[in-house]
Amino acid sequence: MNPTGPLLAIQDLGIHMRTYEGRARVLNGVRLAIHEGETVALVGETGCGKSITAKAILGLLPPNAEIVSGSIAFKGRDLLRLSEEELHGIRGRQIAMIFQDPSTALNPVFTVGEQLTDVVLWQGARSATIGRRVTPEVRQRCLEILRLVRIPDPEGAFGRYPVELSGGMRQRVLIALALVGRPELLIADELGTALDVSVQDQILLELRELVRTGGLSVLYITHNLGVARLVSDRIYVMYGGEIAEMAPAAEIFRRQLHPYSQGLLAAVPRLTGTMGEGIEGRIPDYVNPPPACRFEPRCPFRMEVCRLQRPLLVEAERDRWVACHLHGSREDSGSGEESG
Amino acid sequence: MGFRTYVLRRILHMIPVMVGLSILIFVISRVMPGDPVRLALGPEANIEQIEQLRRLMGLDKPVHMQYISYVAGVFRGDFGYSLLTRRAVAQDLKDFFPATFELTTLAMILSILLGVPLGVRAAVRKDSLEDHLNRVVALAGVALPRFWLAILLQLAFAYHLGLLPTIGRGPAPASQITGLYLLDSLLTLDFNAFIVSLKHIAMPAFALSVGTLAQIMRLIRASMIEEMRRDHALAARSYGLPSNLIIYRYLLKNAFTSTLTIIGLSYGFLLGNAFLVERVFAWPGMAFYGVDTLLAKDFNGVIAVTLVVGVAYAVTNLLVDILYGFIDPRIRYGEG
Amino acid sequence: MGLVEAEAVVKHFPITKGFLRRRVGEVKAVDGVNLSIKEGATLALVGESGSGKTTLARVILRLLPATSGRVSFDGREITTLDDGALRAVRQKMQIVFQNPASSLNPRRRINEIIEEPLLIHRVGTPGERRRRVGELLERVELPSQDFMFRYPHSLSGGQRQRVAIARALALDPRFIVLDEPTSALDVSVQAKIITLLRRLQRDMGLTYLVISHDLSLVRNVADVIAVMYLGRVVETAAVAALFGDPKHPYTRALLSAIPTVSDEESALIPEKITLGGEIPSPASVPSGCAFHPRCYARIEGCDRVTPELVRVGPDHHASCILYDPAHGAPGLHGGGSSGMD
Amino acid sequence: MIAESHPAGEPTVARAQEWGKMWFRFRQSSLSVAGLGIVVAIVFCAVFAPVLAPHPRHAGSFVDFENSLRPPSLKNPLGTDDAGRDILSRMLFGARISVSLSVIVLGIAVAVGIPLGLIAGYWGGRLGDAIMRVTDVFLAVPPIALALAVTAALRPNLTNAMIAIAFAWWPWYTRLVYGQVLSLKEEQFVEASRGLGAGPLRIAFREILPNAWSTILIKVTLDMGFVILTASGLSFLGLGAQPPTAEWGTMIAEGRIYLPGYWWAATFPGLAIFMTVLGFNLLGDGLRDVFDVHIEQWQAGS
Amino acid sequence: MIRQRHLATALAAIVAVALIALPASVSSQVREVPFTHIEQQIITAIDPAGAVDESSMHSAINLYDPLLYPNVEKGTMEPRPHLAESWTISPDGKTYTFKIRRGVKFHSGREMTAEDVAFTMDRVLRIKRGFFWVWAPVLEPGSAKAVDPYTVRFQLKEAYAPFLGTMLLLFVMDKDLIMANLRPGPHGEFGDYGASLLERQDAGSGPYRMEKWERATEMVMARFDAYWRGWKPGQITKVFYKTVVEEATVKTLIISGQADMVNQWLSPPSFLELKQVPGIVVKEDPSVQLFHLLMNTKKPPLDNLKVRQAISHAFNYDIAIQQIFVGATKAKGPVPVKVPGWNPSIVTFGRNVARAKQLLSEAGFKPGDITIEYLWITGVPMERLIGLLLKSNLEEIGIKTEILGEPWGRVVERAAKAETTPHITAIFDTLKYPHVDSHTYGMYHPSCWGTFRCMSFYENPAVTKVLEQARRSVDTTEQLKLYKEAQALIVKDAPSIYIANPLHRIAFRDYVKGYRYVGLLGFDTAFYDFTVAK
Repeated sequence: MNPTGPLLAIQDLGIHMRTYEGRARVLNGVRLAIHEGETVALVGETGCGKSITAKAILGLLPPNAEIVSGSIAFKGRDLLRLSEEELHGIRGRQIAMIFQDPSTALNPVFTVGEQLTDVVLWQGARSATIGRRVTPEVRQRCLEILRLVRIPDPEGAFGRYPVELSGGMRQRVLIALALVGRPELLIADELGTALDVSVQDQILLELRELVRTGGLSVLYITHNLGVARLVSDRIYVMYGGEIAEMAPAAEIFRRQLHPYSQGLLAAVPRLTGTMGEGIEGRIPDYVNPPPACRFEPRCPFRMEVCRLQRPLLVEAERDRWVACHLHGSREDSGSGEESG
Repeated sequence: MGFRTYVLRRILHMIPVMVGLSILIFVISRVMPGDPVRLALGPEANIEQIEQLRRLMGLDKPVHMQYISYVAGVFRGDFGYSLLTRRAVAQDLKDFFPATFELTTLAMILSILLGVPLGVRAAVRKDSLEDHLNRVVALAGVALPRFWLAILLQLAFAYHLGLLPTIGRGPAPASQITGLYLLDSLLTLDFNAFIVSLKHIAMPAFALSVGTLAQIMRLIRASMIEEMRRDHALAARSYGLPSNLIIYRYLLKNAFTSTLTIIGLSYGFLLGNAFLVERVFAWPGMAFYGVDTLLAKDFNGVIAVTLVVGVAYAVTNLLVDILYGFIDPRIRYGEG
Repeated sequence: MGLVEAEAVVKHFPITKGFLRRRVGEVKAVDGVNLSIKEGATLALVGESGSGKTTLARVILRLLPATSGRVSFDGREITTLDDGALRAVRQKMQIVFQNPASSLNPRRRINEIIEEPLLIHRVGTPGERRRRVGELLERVELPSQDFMFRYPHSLSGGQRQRVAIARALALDPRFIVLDEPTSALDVSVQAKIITLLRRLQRDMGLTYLVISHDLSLVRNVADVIAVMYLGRVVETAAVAALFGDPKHPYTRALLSAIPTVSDEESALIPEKITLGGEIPSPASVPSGCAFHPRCYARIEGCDRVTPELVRVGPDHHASCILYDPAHGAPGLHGGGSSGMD
Repeated sequence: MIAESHPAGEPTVARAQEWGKMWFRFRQSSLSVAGLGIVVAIVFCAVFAPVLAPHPRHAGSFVDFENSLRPPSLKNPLGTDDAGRDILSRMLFGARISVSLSVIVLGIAVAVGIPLGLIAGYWGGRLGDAIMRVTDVFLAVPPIALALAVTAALRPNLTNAMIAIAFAWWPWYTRLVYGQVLSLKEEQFVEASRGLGAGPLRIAFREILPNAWSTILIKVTLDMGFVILTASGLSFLGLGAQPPTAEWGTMIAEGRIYLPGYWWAATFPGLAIFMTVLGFNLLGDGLRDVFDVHIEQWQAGS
Repeated sequence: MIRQRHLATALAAIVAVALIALPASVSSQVREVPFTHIEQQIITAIDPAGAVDESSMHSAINLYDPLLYPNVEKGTMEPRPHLAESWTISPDGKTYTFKIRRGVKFHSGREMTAEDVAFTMDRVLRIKRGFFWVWAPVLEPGSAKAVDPYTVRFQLKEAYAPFLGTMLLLFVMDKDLIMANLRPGPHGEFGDYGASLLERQDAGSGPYRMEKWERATEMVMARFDAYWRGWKPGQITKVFYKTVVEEATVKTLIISGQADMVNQWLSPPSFLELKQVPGIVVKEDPSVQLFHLLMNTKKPPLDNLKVRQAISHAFNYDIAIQQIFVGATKAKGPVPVKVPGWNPSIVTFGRNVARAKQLLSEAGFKPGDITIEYLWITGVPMERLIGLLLKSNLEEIGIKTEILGEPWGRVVERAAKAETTPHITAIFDTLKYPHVDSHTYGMYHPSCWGTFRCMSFYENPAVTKVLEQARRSVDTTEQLKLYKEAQALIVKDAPSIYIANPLHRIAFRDYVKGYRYVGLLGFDTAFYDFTVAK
């Protein structure tokens, strides 16, 4: 559908981590695409590997992580093959990330202004000099971004330390920091979930507005299905380090193909007064994962084949991809890339 | 709680501690089995003389009365009379304190200047050979008996290499302003004197600093590693900031801040080790004087040295806390 | 008369200033709250951070002393009980904390943790206690032999929370405070825990006080809901009434911000109201109606008059100037309350 | 019967697993293992000194001035001291003294410091304030300075040196435990226990203290070395163990006058102290890695 | 005529002096001769009436002049003229009259007179410190009188055998300087008697002036240009007298050339080490020191003569003198062998373990019954080694020994009473004044109880009587006979274990010339005597 191909395409990403218990197979053949101007949500529960995926995109994996397979193509370039220096040029200026917890992702001992200024001055530079030369233009640019994220009294906020700001303001500063480099792709990790619901609501709305006007592409990472529904065009459901299902946002909430997605949605307490039973069991052990389908031990529809053969992500219906033996490929799988 | 109040409270908190310390050390000095008067008068003194001096020093009064008059004296800047040196203890302190102050301060500066970069490097190259080496060397610094190291240094640099003078502070600079030779010679632009003083202070300062240096290196390493794991470190990387900026400005300030109070505490170890190092290097400082007064059971000297050490330690920690508040807004804005 | 009654409960924390620790103000964490929980029912305290809901729960359990006001349990005032009498009452009032990772002592085994209340209150012989621990584990649907001797950190979040519940059940309580019991858990696990809690309530006739910020969850567990804002209850009603016809502007805004997962749900919430600003600090509560600086329906007088909780429907109370008879202008909200009177 | 009173032997299995995991974490650093090795070796030397020493009598009142200050040789691998005694033998016996000295000093410091810290931290109030004020006073001067003053007030010998060091050491434990209690007191499991009706004694000893043990243990391990260092400092000034006791600090003090010509007399005991302190420090660092769950712990997806 | 000739000679002399002095004074500025001496003990006081320890003596000897001086030129400690040019003694031995040298200048520039001598003696007697105890038995304030400006007379209460020798210790002070700088103090009209002044500067006429004194570490002395004995090239012009406690450091300093001379208190192995260093001279002389172990005769079981004898027999003297002291001679009684008046016919104890055991069982003790405390002075390693030897020797006869080291001050303190004095204390005793009296009366007459020299608390009325007679005796032969008799009696009672008269050793760089040892405390370190020939 898109002749130039997706902005970001993750193929068969596999990441292992060395832990005390042994080698944890954290990501197993993850496949994900984001097109220009599109907002995609990656939804999953604690420990499903969604944050690792985000960090892998920016090359910010912890030292005990090891990429064992796959590629992350950004505008055709495989980020995994880039040197640290080349990645350095991409971070912030082409792909930026908004961190999850506003109380820890800001450096507590520098003012908002200092942190913004440094990003304006040194983003992408190989090394910084000792002093900070804050020219009026730099300052102007900082204030402009603060205004963009709707911080009241940007001049005042400029000189404040994070500790002096409220949670919502801190979250806005984090957004500002991510937007300084005018990135094309924004990764938002659990945006707003650490905030009160009324503030979360404001932030999400504002970001949606920014994305729309700026033509940004966004990868939302969240465990909150409601939030995902609110912000995204397309949703990837992740389970146990694998993509379980992908569908347009509107559709997946009506009908889920993967048993995990079904269980997950059923478990969400509804305002209608209904609430499912939840899913039996616990997330898989990554060191010794189930041999084939990772959801198999918890799956109510498990079959013989589920223990023998790993289900691949196939397009079961139009624009709907699922990795489950219950759903066969719509036609010859692999003929078309998933698309939004 | 405002920052100023916090500082004020810290200062006032020192008062009961110092009173307690003076009582403690006063009691210890009074239960010492030696008779300082006898000692001061020399082996040939007779009973009559001893009694006379005892009365003169008020040692015939009950202990609490002695304490009260001592404290009253301290408020007048009078620390009593030293039986060892036979002059006012205040005068002794004036003579000996600058030497110790110069030595410990330089050792502290040395520890920080060397310990911080080493710690940062070790953290950045965690688990590399360099890191292991750094750690072993640092631990070695902690593990060396300080006086033993001092003697070994003398053997190496004075005896075998002949590079540095073995003992003492060297000649005093022509004009004494602060009593700190290094500072005085700099202030008067007397560079020859500066070099001479520097040569003299080099070994004792290094011997003294080794433990603290190692301590600081370990602390900085640990907290740098901790800081590197924090979200804001990852965030800074995600903005595409250069790594030298992240490490040396962003993380180091955090790491330094969180180790600052412990660095302040390690000043105490410096002061403690000065009691051994000054002796080996015949450094005419307070710790040297302290050991002598102690061995001579010279009450007034012992109490005064202990109090001065206590005050120096407390003031250092106070300054550190103020500095801490100054660089860490979380303290300044009263979270806690 | 409910099993648990709170009357005019106030909890202020002093703010001191200066070197002499002069008292210069108060954090009004809880500022005059009345609650009544019927036996066997579930009351949910809803509010955002800083609303005082957790403080209130602790005051009710007397984990914190009240500044003023009365709390009674089963008709007996507990605010003034001495330590000995309190111990007896404590057996019947329990709490399950938000984060099972920190509410279980990491250095104790599961069996020790569950046995602890029995030991404290010297219940039974060692053999009886051991049997009781096994029973409790079964009750919270944990395989007993396997789990008994493990440490909390080797358990999953859901399992830990089950242990915490088992501990709370050990002394056969009548009343349990559930402080955000599932907010640290994933939805699929949350559902299991909620199901368990409901079943326990049914089987054992328990009375719950649930503290939560998640309105969708509350909708599914509570009988009565009290919405708190800056230390005061601004609205209280039966679940259906509150969701069906929210009266207080704050309640409406909260409901409108709920992220929903289906169109049916979206249809149930009020039209989108986005509040400006954030909750002020409880140390500087705005004058008059504490909500007025953020209120979209603010009128003249909101900054002066502190509205009382008034009846706005059957078992439905709200504290807003709009419903205060002294200032009443019911016309404004006529549409919203139609069919409820 | 046994199986019933001790169901299924599960605790031992679980405990073994715990230990196994700790040992795994500990092993990650070769330096920690080296530290453990050194400490084990020193304890071994201390225990088996009479067997290991080539000349056990030399640790006692034996003298042989004819052979004084002989350089290292086959007969005396580390040379002899100024009274002709075998330095290796004396060092082996010295390990006994140093290790037991540290154990005793820290035993006193822990026994005094921990209860006081618990009381001050958990009960607080006027008593707690008073305890912490007194502790502050003790902490206001470096331990060695305080220990010096106390030793000077007593007869110089090993026992009194121990008393003096312990006198200066306990407040560090009070302060450590106090800080631990203050932070653990806010933990939910403590509140939970309070909610269950547990009394202060139970909370202090059953809930708080077990969680502070690891920190205390780390400090004790590190301090094992520092106490030896402090004691050697006192011996250096002639206020420590008396001859013919084969204490390392005293041996350095006795041998140091013969430097640099008869270097072995002071160097080997110095090395012994150095290795011991280094060993305990490495071990302490290793234990910190074991107990500090934050380090290196990876949680997927969080 | 005669006067004219005198005048001419004087003029010629002046011219000559001026001619020599002028270029000399110019060149003397060019040729500074600095000298660094290291001592392990601090100078406790530079007031000669303040302390009697060796370091303080060094300061006194170099800053002041005594009335008489040991005859170092002949290598004896016999008094010879110094400030006093000559003297006469009355036949009853009670009146001593000294003629004072003319033209001796104090550092203030004023000429010294007999007034100053009398003043100095009065001051010591009133302050009651320093060597006052030497004179206290026979003098009191006012006993010394200036007869005329150059004659001083001492009126003794009774004859006092060592008196002339004690004049070596009378360091004459500048009366005017002191009287002009009095501060309030305990001595009535004399206030503090100049004590505070003498903390800051000297009041002497000696070859050196004090330039700087940091008590714990260093004293700097500079040449006093107008010294009455004059100056020759090569003599030391500036002395850096440093205090360094650590023996290893002391060695380092001399080996590296940072020091020119180090003190006598290094251990024998250290001197052995220094001997092997090229450029360093270790000079060894038989000393007039006594090293002995004082047994407290008032403390059971040492109050039993047999026990003391047993211990004396048990000790292995050969090992002590050959291997610990290396090259010492065995002490024969309390008086060092070199001191005139030593009794050569004394029979001292030798090692005889069988006899020792027998004596012990005669005394009624079984092996294991007795535990004794041995006290040594920390910082004197040889005393520790002797302790170890004693312990191992006494073990053979079943006596247990506890070795305890304490600082010097504490030893002095414990010496005050017999109850606090340990069983055995190790003491190096140096002759205090050049007379046998110092090591007999000074150690075994009950009048000295309470001082470190008398930790035996020895009391034998017969001995006391002999000692008192000896002191009062005017006839020199009679005097010596009595002192020898006393020695024999004392040794029989075994109040000490007499171990060694050690060698006196001192190390200096080989360019230092003019060192000579005379035996009297401190007088070998008179820097005026040294020249440096580099």
